[in-house]
Amino acid sequence: MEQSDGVIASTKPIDDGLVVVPDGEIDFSRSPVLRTELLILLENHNPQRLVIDLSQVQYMDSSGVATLVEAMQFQLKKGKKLVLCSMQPKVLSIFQIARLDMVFTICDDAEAAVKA
Amino acid sequence: MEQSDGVIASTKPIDDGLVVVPDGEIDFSRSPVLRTELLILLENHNPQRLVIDLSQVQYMDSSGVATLVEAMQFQLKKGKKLVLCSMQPKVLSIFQIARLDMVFTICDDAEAAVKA
Amino acid sequence: MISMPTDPHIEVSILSRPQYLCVVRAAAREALTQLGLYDAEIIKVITAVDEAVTNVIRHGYGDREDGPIRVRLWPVEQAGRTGVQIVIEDETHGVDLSKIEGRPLDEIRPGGLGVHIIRQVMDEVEYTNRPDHKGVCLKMRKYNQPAAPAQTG
Amino acid sequence: MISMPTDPHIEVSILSRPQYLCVVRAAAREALTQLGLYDAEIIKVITAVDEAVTNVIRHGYGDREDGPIRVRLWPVEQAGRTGVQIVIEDETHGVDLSKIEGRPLDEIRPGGLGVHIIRQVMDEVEYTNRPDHKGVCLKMRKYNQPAAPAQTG
Ligand SMILES: Nc1ncnc2c1ncn2[C@@H]1O[C@H](COP(=O)(O)OP(=O)(O)O)[C@@H](O)[C@H]1O
Ligand SMILES: Nc1ncnc2c1ncn2[C@@H]1O[C@H](COP(=O)(O)OP(=O)(O)O)[C@@H](O)[C@H]1O
Repeated sequence: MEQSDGVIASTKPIDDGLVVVPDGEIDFSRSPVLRTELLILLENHNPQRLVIDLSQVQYMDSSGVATLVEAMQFQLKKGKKLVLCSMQPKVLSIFQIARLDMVFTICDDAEAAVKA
Repeated sequence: MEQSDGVIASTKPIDDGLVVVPDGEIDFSRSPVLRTELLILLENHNPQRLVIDLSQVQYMDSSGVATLVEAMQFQLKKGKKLVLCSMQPKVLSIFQIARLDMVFTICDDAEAAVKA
Repeated sequence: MISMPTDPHIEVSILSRPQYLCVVRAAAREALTQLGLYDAEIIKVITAVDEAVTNVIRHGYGDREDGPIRVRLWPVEQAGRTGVQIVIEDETHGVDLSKIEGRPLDEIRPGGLGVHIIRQVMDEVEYTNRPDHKGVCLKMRKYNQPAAPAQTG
Repeated sequence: MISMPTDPHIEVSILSRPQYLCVVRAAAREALTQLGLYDAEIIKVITAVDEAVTNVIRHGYGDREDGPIRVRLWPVEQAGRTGVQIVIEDETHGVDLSKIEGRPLDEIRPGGLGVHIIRQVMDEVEYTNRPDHKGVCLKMRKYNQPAAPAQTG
Protein backbone atom coordinates (compact mmCIF):
# COMPACT_ATOMS: atom_id res chain seq x y z
CA MET A 1 0.00 0.00 0.00
CA GLU A 2 1.53 3.26 -1.01
CA GLN A 3 0.62 6.06 1.35
CA SER A 4 -0.96 8.87 -0.67
CA ASP A 5 -1.72 12.10 1.13
CA GLY A 6 -5.41 12.30 0.29
CA VAL A 7 -7.99 9.52 0.36
CA ILE A 8 -10.46 11.01 -2.15
CA ALA A 9 -8.71 10.58 -5.50
CA SER A 10 -11.28 12.47 -7.59
CA THR A 11 -14.67 14.20 -7.45
CA LYS A 12 -17.20 14.82 -10.22
CA PRO A 13 -20.26 17.10 -10.16
CA ILE A 14 -23.65 15.58 -11.07
CA ASP A 15 -27.07 17.24 -11.53
CA ASP A 16 -28.06 17.22 -7.89
CA GLY A 17 -24.74 16.81 -6.15
CA LEU A 18 -21.36 15.14 -6.25
CA VAL A 19 -19.65 11.81 -6.91
CA VAL A 20 -16.46 11.22 -4.90
CA VAL A 21 -14.00 8.40 -5.54
CA PRO A 22 -11.74 7.46 -2.59
CA ASP A 23 -8.95 5.02 -3.26
CA GLY A 24 -6.60 2.52 -1.60
CA GLU A 25 -7.06 0.86 1.75
CA ILE A 26 -9.18 2.79 4.25
CA ASP A 27 -7.92 1.81 7.67
CA PHE A 28 -7.31 3.75 10.87
CA SER A 29 -4.27 5.44 9.33
CA ARG A 30 -6.40 7.00 6.58
CA SER A 31 -9.99 7.18 7.84
CA PRO A 32 -9.33 10.43 9.78
CA VAL A 33 -8.13 11.96 6.50
CA LEU A 34 -11.25 10.75 4.69
CA ARG A 35 -13.41 12.17 7.48
CA THR A 36 -11.87 15.64 7.13
CA GLU A 37 -12.12 15.53 3.32
CA LEU A 38 -15.79 14.54 3.42
CA LEU A 39 -16.72 17.18 5.98
CA ILE A 40 -15.04 19.91 3.92
CA LEU A 41 -16.82 18.74 0.75
CA LEU A 42 -20.19 18.58 2.50
CA GLU A 43 -19.70 22.07 3.97
CA ASN A 44 -18.50 23.63 0.73
CA HIS A 45 -20.88 22.01 -1.75
CA ASN A 46 -23.90 21.20 0.39
CA PRO A 47 -24.90 18.51 -2.13
CA GLN A 48 -28.45 17.16 -2.29
CA ARG A 49 -26.89 13.82 -3.24
CA LEU A 50 -23.44 12.56 -2.27
CA VAL A 51 -22.39 9.43 -4.16
CA ILE A 52 -19.35 7.64 -2.75
CA ASP A 53 -17.91 5.39 -5.45
CA LEU A 54 -15.94 2.65 -3.67
CA SER A 55 -14.65 0.89 -6.79
CA GLN A 56 -11.05 1.91 -6.03
CA VAL A 57 -11.15 0.86 -2.37
CA GLN A 58 -9.57 -2.56 -1.75
CA TYR A 59 -10.02 -2.67 2.00
CA MET A 60 -12.03 -0.91 4.68
CA ASP A 61 -11.99 -1.40 8.44
CA SER A 62 -14.57 -0.31 11.00
CA SER A 63 -13.04 3.15 11.32
CA GLY A 64 -13.71 3.67 7.61
CA VAL A 65 -17.24 2.38 8.02
CA ALA A 66 -17.73 4.71 11.01
CA THR A 67 -16.67 7.64 8.87
CA LEU A 68 -19.29 6.76 6.26
CA VAL A 69 -21.97 6.36 8.95
CA GLU A 70 -21.13 9.82 10.22
CA ALA A 71 -21.33 11.33 6.73
CA MET A 72 -24.68 9.62 6.14
CA GLN A 73 -26.09 10.98 9.38
CA PHE A 74 -24.82 14.45 8.45
CA GLN A 75 -26.72 14.21 5.16
CA LEU A 76 -29.91 12.71 6.67
CA LYS A 77 -30.11 15.45 9.29
CA LYS A 78 -30.31 17.99 6.47
CA GLY A 79 -32.85 15.90 4.54
CA LYS A 80 -30.23 14.97 1.94
CA LYS A 81 -28.92 11.75 0.46
CA LEU A 82 -25.80 9.62 0.69
CA VAL A 83 -25.43 6.67 -1.71
CA LEU A 84 -22.61 4.09 -1.85
CA CYS A 85 -21.76 2.26 -5.04
CA SER A 86 -19.40 -0.15 -6.80
CA MET A 87 -18.23 -1.92 -3.66
CA GLN A 88 -15.77 -4.74 -4.08
CA PRO A 89 -17.07 -7.93 -2.40
CA LYS A 90 -14.45 -7.86 0.36
CA VAL A 91 -15.50 -4.31 1.25
CA LEU A 92 -19.18 -5.22 1.19
CA SER A 93 -18.44 -8.02 3.64
CA ILE A 94 -17.56 -5.63 6.47
CA PHE A 95 -20.86 -3.79 5.96
CA GLN A 96 -22.62 -7.13 6.23
CA ILE A 97 -20.79 -8.15 9.39
CA ALA A 98 -21.69 -4.79 10.94
CA ARG A 99 -25.26 -5.24 9.62
CA LEU A 100 -25.03 -1.87 7.90
CA ASP A 101 -25.74 -3.20 4.41
CA MET A 102 -29.45 -2.59 5.08
CA VAL A 103 -28.90 0.89 6.50
CA PHE A 104 -26.96 2.39 3.60
CA THR A 105 -28.31 2.78 0.09
CA ILE A 106 -25.85 0.63 -1.85
CA CYS A 107 -25.94 0.52 -5.67
CA ASP A 108 -24.10 -1.74 -8.07
CA ASP A 109 -22.60 1.09 -10.10
CA ALA A 110 -22.29 4.87 -10.31
CA GLU A 111 -24.99 5.03 -12.98
CA ALA A 112 -27.57 3.51 -10.66
CA ALA A 113 -26.32 5.58 -7.70
CA VAL A 114 -27.01 8.84 -9.51
CA LYS A 115 -30.67 7.84 -9.81
CA ALA A 116 -31.20 5.92 -6.55
CA MET B 1 0.69 -15.72 -2.95
CA GLU B 2 -1.44 -18.76 -3.37
CA GLN B 3 0.53 -21.96 -3.41
CA SER B 4 -0.26 -23.85 -6.59
CA ASP B 5 1.14 -27.32 -6.95
CA GLY B 6 2.95 -26.84 -10.26
CA VAL B 7 5.05 -23.90 -11.37
CA ILE B 8 4.64 -24.31 -15.14
CA ALA B 9 1.08 -23.20 -15.78
CA SER B 10 0.97 -24.08 -19.48
CA THR B 11 3.09 -25.34 -22.38
CA LYS B 12 2.64 -24.84 -26.12
CA PRO B 13 4.41 -26.66 -28.96
CA ILE B 14 6.15 -24.53 -31.62
CA ASP B 15 7.84 -25.55 -34.91
CA ASP B 16 11.23 -26.41 -33.40
CA GLY B 17 10.35 -26.94 -29.78
CA LEU B 18 8.28 -25.72 -26.86
CA VAL B 19 7.09 -22.58 -25.09
CA VAL B 20 6.54 -22.97 -21.34
CA VAL B 21 4.81 -20.43 -19.11
CA PRO B 22 5.62 -20.63 -15.39
CA ASP B 23 3.58 -18.45 -13.06
CA GLY B 24 3.58 -16.86 -9.62
CA GLU B 25 6.58 -16.16 -7.44
CA ILE B 26 9.59 -18.40 -8.01
CA ASP B 27 11.42 -18.58 -4.72
CA PHE B 28 13.13 -21.38 -2.84
CA SER B 29 9.76 -22.95 -2.01
CA ARG B 30 8.92 -23.41 -5.69
CA SER B 31 12.21 -23.47 -7.63
CA PRO B 32 12.81 -27.18 -6.85
CA VAL B 33 9.38 -27.90 -8.39
CA LEU B 34 10.26 -25.84 -11.48
CA ARG B 35 13.57 -27.70 -11.76
CA THR B 36 11.85 -31.08 -11.79
CA GLU B 37 9.21 -29.90 -14.26
CA LEU B 38 11.84 -28.52 -16.65
CA LEU B 39 14.01 -31.63 -16.49
CA ILE B 40 11.03 -33.88 -17.27
CA LEU B 41 10.00 -31.66 -20.20
CA LEU B 42 13.55 -31.58 -21.57
CA GLU B 43 13.86 -35.36 -21.26
CA ASN B 44 10.47 -36.10 -22.79
CA HIS B 45 10.41 -33.58 -25.64
CA ASN B 46 14.09 -33.01 -26.32
CA PRO B 47 13.22 -29.62 -27.88
CA GLN B 48 15.63 -27.86 -30.24
CA ARG B 49 14.32 -24.61 -28.76
CA LEU B 50 12.93 -24.12 -25.25
CA VAL B 51 11.24 -20.74 -24.78
CA ILE B 52 10.50 -19.79 -21.16
CA ASP B 53 7.85 -17.08 -21.15
CA LEU B 54 8.20 -15.23 -17.83
CA SER B 55 5.26 -12.85 -18.31
CA GLN B 56 3.33 -14.47 -15.45
CA VAL B 57 6.23 -14.46 -13.00
CA GLN B 58 6.10 -11.58 -10.49
CA TYR B 59 9.18 -12.46 -8.50
CA MET B 60 12.26 -14.62 -8.84
CA ASP B 61 15.07 -15.22 -6.38
CA SER B 62 18.54 -16.63 -7.02
CA SER B 63 17.32 -20.22 -6.64
CA GLY B 64 14.96 -19.59 -9.57
CA VAL B 65 17.76 -18.03 -11.56
CA ALA B 66 20.00 -21.01 -10.75
CA THR B 67 17.32 -23.35 -12.07
CA LEU B 68 17.24 -21.47 -15.37
CA VAL B 69 21.05 -21.48 -15.59
CA GLU B 70 21.00 -25.25 -15.15
CA ALA B 71 18.34 -25.69 -17.85
CA MET B 72 20.34 -23.48 -20.20
CA GLN B 73 23.50 -25.50 -19.64
CA PHE B 74 21.54 -28.70 -20.23
CA GLN B 75 20.39 -27.31 -23.60
CA LEU B 76 23.80 -25.91 -24.60
CA LYS B 77 25.52 -29.21 -23.91
CA LYS B 78 23.25 -30.83 -26.49
CA GLY B 79 23.75 -27.98 -28.98
CA LYS B 80 20.21 -26.73 -28.37
CA LYS B 81 18.66 -23.41 -27.42
CA LEU B 82 17.03 -21.84 -24.38
CA VAL B 83 15.39 -18.41 -24.77
CA LEU B 84 13.78 -16.28 -22.06
CA CYS B 85 11.09 -13.74 -22.89
CA SER B 86 8.54 -11.25 -21.54
CA MET B 87 10.31 -10.58 -18.25
CA GLN B 88 8.74 -8.08 -15.91
CA PRO B 89 11.26 -5.34 -14.97
CA LYS B 90 11.55 -6.51 -11.36
CA VAL B 91 12.44 -10.00 -12.56
CA LEU B 92 14.95 -8.65 -15.08
CA SER B 93 16.64 -6.75 -12.25
CA ILE B 94 17.85 -9.94 -10.53
CA PHE B 95 19.41 -11.13 -13.80
CA GLN B 96 21.19 -7.80 -14.01
CA ILE B 97 22.44 -7.93 -10.43
CA ALA B 98 23.75 -11.45 -11.08
CA ARG B 99 25.21 -10.21 -14.41
CA LEU B 100 23.35 -12.97 -16.22
CA ASP B 101 21.41 -10.64 -18.51
CA MET B 102 24.27 -10.95 -21.01
CA VAL B 103 24.52 -14.72 -20.70
CA PHE B 104 20.90 -15.61 -21.47
CA THR B 105 19.14 -14.84 -24.73
CA ILE B 106 16.35 -12.57 -23.50
CA CYS B 107 13.60 -11.40 -25.88
CA ASP B 108 10.90 -8.80 -25.36
CA ASP B 109 8.04 -11.12 -26.25
CA ALA B 110 7.20 -14.71 -27.20
CA GLU B 111 6.98 -13.79 -30.89
CA ALA B 112 10.60 -12.66 -30.95
CA ALA B 113 11.69 -15.60 -28.78
CA VAL B 114 10.38 -18.12 -31.30
CA LYS B 115 12.73 -16.61 -33.92
CA ALA B 116 15.73 -15.63 -31.79
CA MET C 1 -9.37 -21.39 28.09
CA ILE C 2 -7.40 -21.63 24.89
CA SER C 3 -4.16 -23.52 25.49
CA MET C 4 -0.95 -22.20 23.97
CA PRO C 5 1.01 -24.49 21.64
CA THR C 6 4.78 -24.28 21.22
CA ASP C 7 6.71 -21.75 19.12
CA PRO C 8 4.57 -19.60 16.84
CA HIS C 9 5.01 -20.42 13.16
CA ILE C 10 4.82 -16.78 12.18
CA GLU C 11 5.03 -13.55 14.13
CA VAL C 12 4.71 -9.93 13.09
CA SER C 13 5.33 -7.11 15.54
CA ILE C 14 5.01 -3.36 15.12
CA LEU C 15 5.25 -0.20 17.16
CA SER C 16 1.85 1.39 17.87
CA ARG C 17 1.53 3.54 14.75
CA PRO C 18 -1.49 3.40 12.44
CA GLN C 19 0.73 3.48 9.36
CA TYR C 20 2.16 0.08 10.31
CA LEU C 21 -1.27 -1.62 10.24
CA CYS C 22 -0.75 -2.40 6.54
CA VAL C 23 2.36 -4.42 7.43
CA VAL C 24 0.29 -6.58 9.77
CA ARG C 25 -2.41 -7.10 7.16
CA ALA C 26 0.07 -8.01 4.41
CA ALA C 27 1.90 -10.49 6.64
CA ALA C 28 -1.39 -11.92 7.92
CA ARG C 29 -2.69 -12.43 4.39
CA GLU C 30 0.28 -14.59 3.36
CA ALA C 31 0.51 -16.28 6.74
CA LEU C 32 -3.16 -17.32 6.79
CA THR C 33 -2.83 -18.65 3.24
CA GLN C 34 0.26 -20.69 4.13
CA LEU C 35 -1.34 -21.95 7.34
CA GLY C 36 -4.11 -23.39 5.21
CA LEU C 37 -7.06 -21.16 6.07
CA TYR C 38 -9.68 -21.27 3.33
CA ASP C 39 -9.75 -18.28 0.99
CA ALA C 40 -13.27 -17.20 1.94
CA GLU C 41 -12.23 -16.76 5.58
CA ILE C 42 -8.95 -14.98 5.00
CA ILE C 43 -10.20 -11.44 4.40
CA LYS C 44 -12.52 -11.72 7.41
CA VAL C 45 -9.75 -12.91 9.71
CA ILE C 46 -7.43 -10.17 8.41
CA THR C 47 -10.16 -7.67 9.32
CA ALA C 48 -10.49 -9.13 12.83
CA VAL C 49 -6.71 -8.88 13.36
CA ASP C 50 -6.68 -5.34 11.97
CA GLU C 51 -9.53 -4.30 14.30
CA ALA C 52 -7.81 -5.83 17.31
CA VAL C 53 -4.46 -4.15 16.58
CA THR C 54 -6.22 -0.84 15.85
CA ASN C 55 -7.87 -1.08 19.27
CA VAL C 56 -4.50 -1.59 20.94
CA ILE C 57 -3.20 1.52 19.17
CA ARG C 58 -6.30 3.62 19.96
CA HIS C 59 -7.38 2.41 23.37
CA GLY C 60 -4.35 0.58 24.73
CA TYR C 61 -1.54 3.00 23.94
CA GLY C 62 -3.55 6.17 23.27
CA ASP C 63 -1.08 8.74 21.99
CA ARG C 64 2.03 6.61 22.49
CA GLU C 65 3.74 5.81 19.19
CA ASP C 66 6.38 3.47 20.60
CA GLY C 67 4.29 0.75 22.18
CA PRO C 68 5.09 -2.76 20.96
CA ILE C 69 2.28 -4.92 19.56
CA ARG C 70 2.94 -8.57 18.80
CA VAL C 71 0.80 -10.78 16.56
CA ARG C 72 1.64 -14.50 16.58
CA LEU C 73 0.14 -17.27 14.49
CA TRP C 74 -0.05 -21.05 14.83
CA PRO C 75 -1.77 -23.77 12.84
CA VAL C 76 -4.24 -25.69 15.03
CA GLU C 77 -6.47 -28.70 14.70
CA GLN C 78 -9.51 -29.60 16.74
CA ALA C 79 -12.03 -32.38 16.26
CA GLY C 80 -10.77 -32.97 12.74
CA ARG C 81 -11.05 -29.33 11.72
CA THR C 82 -7.91 -27.38 10.77
CA GLY C 83 -7.58 -23.75 11.63
CA VAL C 84 -5.39 -21.00 12.99
CA GLN C 85 -4.70 -19.58 16.40
CA ILE C 86 -3.78 -15.91 16.65
CA VAL C 87 -2.45 -14.24 19.78
CA ILE C 88 -2.14 -10.46 20.03
CA GLU C 89 -0.23 -8.96 22.95
CA ASP C 90 0.63 -5.45 24.01
CA GLU C 91 2.74 -3.93 26.77
CA THR C 92 0.17 -1.58 28.20
CA HIS C 93 -0.68 -1.95 31.86
CA GLY C 94 -3.76 -4.03 31.22
CA VAL C 95 -7.38 -2.96 30.98
CA ASP C 96 -10.73 -3.38 32.70
CA LEU C 97 -11.83 -6.40 30.67
CA SER C 98 -15.53 -5.63 31.16
CA LYS C 99 -15.03 -2.51 29.03
CA ILE C 100 -14.03 -4.55 26.02
CA GLU C 101 -17.50 -5.12 24.71
CA GLY C 102 -19.08 -4.86 21.29
CA ARG C 103 -22.12 -2.60 21.37
CA PRO C 104 -25.55 -3.76 20.15
CA LEU C 105 -25.86 -3.16 16.42
CA ASP C 106 -29.42 -1.86 16.36
CA GLU C 107 -28.22 1.61 17.21
CA ILE C 108 -26.84 3.27 14.07
CA ARG C 109 -23.87 5.38 15.08
CA PRO C 110 -20.23 5.66 14.15
CA GLY C 111 -17.76 3.58 16.19
CA GLY C 112 -18.07 0.65 18.53
CA LEU C 113 -17.91 -1.96 15.79
CA GLY C 114 -14.42 -3.42 16.23
CA VAL C 115 -15.03 -5.88 19.05
CA HIS C 116 -18.31 -6.91 17.48
CA ILE C 117 -16.50 -7.74 14.22
CA ILE C 118 -13.84 -9.71 16.07
CA ARG C 119 -16.44 -11.81 17.92
CA GLN C 120 -18.53 -12.28 14.80
CA VAL C 121 -15.62 -13.45 12.64
CA MET C 122 -13.63 -15.65 15.02
CA ASP C 123 -14.79 -18.96 16.51
CA GLU C 124 -13.06 -18.40 19.86
CA VAL C 125 -12.12 -15.06 21.43
CA GLU C 126 -10.51 -14.65 24.83
CA TYR C 127 -9.22 -11.39 26.30
CA THR C 128 -7.03 -11.65 29.39
CA ASN C 129 -4.73 -9.37 31.32
CA ARG C 130 -1.21 -10.75 31.36
CA PRO C 131 0.15 -11.43 34.85
CA ASP C 132 1.95 -8.56 36.63
CA HIS C 133 0.26 -5.86 34.56
CA LYS C 134 2.37 -6.71 31.55
CA GLY C 135 -0.46 -5.84 29.17
CA VAL C 136 -3.47 -7.33 27.41
CA CYS C 137 -3.50 -10.69 25.66
CA LEU C 138 -6.09 -11.56 23.04
CA LYS C 139 -6.22 -15.21 21.99
CA MET C 140 -8.46 -16.18 19.13
CA ARG C 141 -9.08 -19.10 16.85
CA LYS C 142 -10.73 -19.65 13.52
CA TYR C 143 -11.46 -23.10 12.09
CA ASN C 144 -12.08 -24.06 8.50
CA GLN C 145 -15.65 -25.14 7.94
CA PRO C 146 -15.93 -28.62 6.47
CA ALA C 147 -16.65 -28.41 2.73
CA ALA C 148 -19.65 -30.73 2.94
CA PRO C 149 -22.80 -29.13 4.37
CA ALA C 150 -22.90 -30.13 8.01
CA GLN C 151 -24.44 -28.92 11.23
CA THR C 152 -21.89 -27.22 13.48
CA GLY C 153 -22.18 -28.67 16.94
CA MET D 1 30.49 -1.95 13.10
CA ILE D 2 26.82 -1.09 12.69
CA SER D 3 25.37 0.13 15.99
CA MET D 4 21.95 -1.11 17.08
CA PRO D 5 19.21 1.47 17.76
CA THR D 6 16.39 0.90 20.23
CA ASP D 7 13.23 -1.18 19.65
CA PRO D 8 12.68 -2.33 16.09
CA HIS D 9 9.78 -0.57 14.39
CA ILE D 10 8.72 -3.74 12.63
CA GLU D 11 9.61 -7.39 13.09
CA VAL D 12 8.60 -10.51 11.21
CA SER D 13 9.64 -13.96 12.38
CA ILE D 14 9.06 -17.36 10.84
CA LEU D 15 10.00 -20.97 11.39
CA SER D 16 12.56 -22.25 8.88
CA ARG D 17 10.19 -23.40 6.14
CA PRO D 18 10.50 -22.24 2.53
CA GLN D 19 6.73 -21.72 2.24
CA TYR D 20 6.93 -18.93 4.84
CA LEU D 21 9.35 -16.87 2.72
CA CYS D 22 6.38 -15.16 1.06
CA VAL D 23 5.25 -13.89 4.48
CA VAL D 24 8.62 -12.22 4.98
CA ARG D 25 8.53 -10.65 1.52
CA ALA D 26 4.99 -9.33 1.93
CA ALA D 27 5.74 -7.82 5.33
CA ALA D 28 9.04 -6.39 4.08
CA ARG D 29 7.34 -4.76 1.10
CA GLU D 30 4.90 -2.80 3.26
CA ALA D 31 7.48 -2.15 5.97
CA LEU D 32 10.06 -0.71 3.58
CA THR D 33 7.39 1.50 2.02
CA GLN D 34 6.27 2.79 5.40
CA LEU D 35 9.86 3.30 6.54
CA GLY D 36 10.30 5.62 3.58
CA LEU D 37 12.60 3.64 1.32
CA TYR D 38 12.31 4.82 -2.27
CA ASP D 39 10.24 2.65 -4.59
CA ALA D 40 13.13 1.81 -6.92
CA GLU D 41 15.09 0.25 -4.03
CA ILE D 42 12.26 -1.71 -2.45
CA ILE D 43 12.20 -4.75 -4.73
CA LYS D 44 15.99 -5.02 -4.52
CA VAL D 45 16.02 -4.90 -0.73
CA ILE D 46 13.17 -7.44 -0.58
CA THR D 47 15.32 -9.71 -2.74
CA ALA D 48 18.32 -9.26 -0.43
CA VAL D 49 16.19 -10.13 2.62
CA ASP D 50 14.70 -13.13 0.82
CA GLU D 51 18.16 -14.40 -0.16
CA ALA D 52 19.44 -13.99 3.39
CA VAL D 53 16.49 -15.81 4.94
CA THR D 54 16.68 -18.53 2.28
CA ASN D 55 20.34 -19.03 3.22
CA VAL D 56 19.42 -19.46 6.88
CA ILE D 57 16.85 -22.09 5.89
CA ARG D 58 19.22 -23.91 3.50
CA HIS D 59 22.61 -23.59 5.13
CA GLY D 60 21.83 -22.59 8.71
CA TYR D 61 19.09 -25.03 9.63
CA GLY D 62 19.52 -27.61 6.86
CA ASP D 63 16.63 -30.02 7.19
CA ARG D 64 15.19 -28.53 10.38
CA GLU D 65 11.73 -27.06 9.86
CA ASP D 66 11.33 -25.57 13.33
CA GLY D 67 14.25 -23.16 13.49
CA PRO D 68 13.24 -19.56 14.33
CA ILE D 69 14.35 -16.77 11.98
CA ARG D 70 13.83 -13.16 13.02
CA VAL D 71 13.86 -10.16 10.67
CA ARG D 72 13.80 -6.74 12.34
CA LEU D 73 13.59 -3.33 10.71
CA TRP D 74 14.44 0.20 11.82
CA PRO D 75 14.45 3.56 10.09
CA VAL D 76 17.93 5.10 10.14
CA GLU D 77 19.55 8.34 9.12
CA GLN D 78 23.19 9.02 8.37
CA ALA D 79 24.84 12.12 7.00
CA GLY D 80 21.49 13.51 5.92
CA ARG D 81 20.46 10.35 4.09
CA THR D 82 17.44 8.38 5.29
CA GLY D 83 17.39 4.62 5.06
CA VAL D 84 16.59 1.34 6.74
CA GLN D 85 18.48 -1.05 8.95
CA ILE D 86 17.59 -4.71 8.77
CA VAL D 87 18.82 -7.36 11.21
CA ILE D 88 18.32 -11.06 10.53
CA GLU D 89 19.02 -13.53 13.31
CA ASP D 90 18.80 -17.29 13.61
CA GLU D 91 19.26 -19.77 16.45
CA THR D 92 21.72 -22.08 14.76
CA HIS D 93 25.04 -22.65 16.48
CA GLY D 94 26.84 -20.09 14.36
CA VAL D 95 28.92 -20.56 11.24
CA ASP D 96 32.47 -20.22 9.96
CA LEU D 97 32.07 -16.64 8.72
CA SER D 98 34.78 -17.04 6.10
CA LYS D 99 32.48 -19.49 4.30
CA ILE D 100 29.83 -16.82 3.75
CA GLU D 101 31.25 -15.48 0.53
CA GLY D 102 29.72 -14.58 -2.79
CA ARG D 103 31.51 -16.35 -5.62
CA PRO D 104 32.99 -14.47 -8.59
CA LEU D 105 30.37 -13.97 -11.26
CA ASP D 106 32.51 -14.74 -14.30
CA GLU D 107 31.92 -18.45 -13.86
CA ILE D 108 28.47 -19.35 -15.20
CA ARG D 109 26.98 -22.01 -12.97
CA PRO D 110 23.85 -22.47 -10.90
CA GLY D 111 23.98 -21.37 -7.26
CA GLY D 112 26.31 -19.19 -5.28
CA LEU D 113 24.50 -15.97 -6.11
CA GLY D 114 22.71 -15.14 -2.85
CA VAL D 115 25.52 -13.52 -0.88
CA HIS D 116 26.65 -11.69 -3.99
CA ILE D 117 23.16 -10.21 -4.42
CA ILE D 118 23.01 -9.18 -0.76
CA ARG D 119 26.36 -7.36 -0.98
CA GLN D 120 25.49 -5.78 -4.31
CA VAL D 121 22.12 -4.44 -3.16
CA MET D 122 22.85 -3.26 0.39
CA ASP D 123 25.14 -0.38 1.37
CA GLU D 124 26.41 -2.07 4.55
CA VAL D 125 26.53 -5.80 5.27
CA GLU D 126 27.92 -7.34 8.43
CA TYR D 127 27.76 -11.01 9.38
CA THR D 128 28.64 -11.91 12.96
CA ASN D 129 28.25 -14.92 15.20
CA ARG D 130 26.13 -14.05 18.22
CA PRO D 131 27.90 -14.55 21.56
CA ASP D 132 27.69 -18.02 23.19
CA HIS D 133 26.93 -19.78 19.91
CA LYS D 134 23.41 -18.41 19.87
CA GLY D 135 23.38 -18.22 16.07
CA VAL D 136 24.26 -15.93 13.18
CA CYS D 137 23.41 -12.23 13.03
CA LEU D 138 23.30 -10.35 9.73
CA LYS D 139 23.07 -6.56 10.03
CA MET D 140 22.55 -4.58 6.89
CA ARG D 141 21.64 -1.06 5.84
CA LYS D 142 20.34 0.60 2.74
CA TYR D 143 20.21 4.37 2.29
CA ASN D 144 18.08 6.36 -0.11
CA GLN D 145 20.17 7.98 -2.78
CA PRO D 146 19.72 11.75 -2.96
CA ALA D 147 17.43 12.67 -5.85
CA ALA D 148 19.86 15.20 -7.30
CA PRO D 149 22.80 13.64 -9.16
CA ALA D 150 25.68 13.62 -6.70
CA GLN D 151 28.96 11.80 -6.20
CA THR D 152 28.73 9.28 -3.38
CA GLY D 153 31.73 9.74 -1.11
N1 LIG E 1 -6.98 -3.50 23.19
C1 LIG E 1 -7.80 -2.75 23.97
N2 LIG E 1 -7.32 -2.12 25.04
C2 LIG E 1 -8.13 -1.37 25.80
N3 LIG E 1 -9.46 -1.22 25.58
C3 LIG E 1 -10.00 -1.82 24.53
C4 LIG E 1 -9.21 -2.62 23.66
N4 LIG E 1 -10.03 -3.11 22.69
C5 LIG E 1 -11.25 -2.63 22.94
N5 LIG E 1 -11.27 -1.84 24.05
C6 LIG E 1 -12.47 -1.19 24.64
O1 LIG E 1 -13.62 -1.75 24.02
C7 LIG E 1 -14.44 -0.69 23.45
C8 LIG E 1 -15.11 -1.18 22.17
O2 LIG E 1 -14.16 -1.30 21.11
P1 LIG E 1 -14.66 -1.33 19.60
O3 LIG E 1 -15.82 -2.26 19.49
O4 LIG E 1 -13.49 -1.64 18.75
O5 LIG E 1 -15.22 0.13 19.27
P2 LIG E 1 -14.45 1.53 19.29
O6 LIG E 1 -13.00 1.25 19.16
O7 LIG E 1 -15.02 2.26 18.12
O8 LIG E 1 -14.82 2.16 20.61
C9 LIG E 1 -13.49 0.46 23.24
O9 LIG E 1 -14.14 1.70 23.25
C10 LIG E 1 -12.51 0.30 24.41
O10 LIG E 1 -13.02 0.89 25.57
N1 LIG F 1 22.96 -17.94 6.94
C1 LIG F 1 23.96 -18.75 6.59
N2 LIG F 1 24.36 -19.73 7.42
C2 LIG F 1 25.38 -20.55 7.08
N3 LIG F 1 26.07 -20.48 5.94
C3 LIG F 1 25.73 -19.53 5.05
C4 LIG F 1 24.66 -18.63 5.33
N4 LIG F 1 24.56 -17.79 4.27
C5 LIG F 1 25.48 -18.16 3.38
N5 LIG F 1 26.20 -19.20 3.83
C6 LIG F 1 27.36 -19.85 3.14
O1 LIG F 1 27.73 -19.01 2.04
C7 LIG F 1 27.71 -19.74 0.80
C8 LIG F 1 27.27 -18.84 -0.36
O2 LIG F 1 25.89 -18.56 -0.26
P1 LIG F 1 25.10 -18.05 -1.54
O3 LIG F 1 25.90 -16.96 -2.20
O4 LIG F 1 23.74 -17.65 -1.12
O5 LIG F 1 25.04 -19.27 -2.56
P2 LIG F 1 24.38 -20.71 -2.37
O6 LIG F 1 23.36 -20.57 -1.30
O7 LIG F 1 23.79 -21.01 -3.72
O8 LIG F 1 25.52 -21.61 -2.01
C9 LIG F 1 26.78 -20.91 1.05
O9 LIG F 1 27.07 -22.00 0.22
C10 LIG F 1 27.02 -21.20 2.54
O10 LIG F 1 28.14 -22.01 2.71
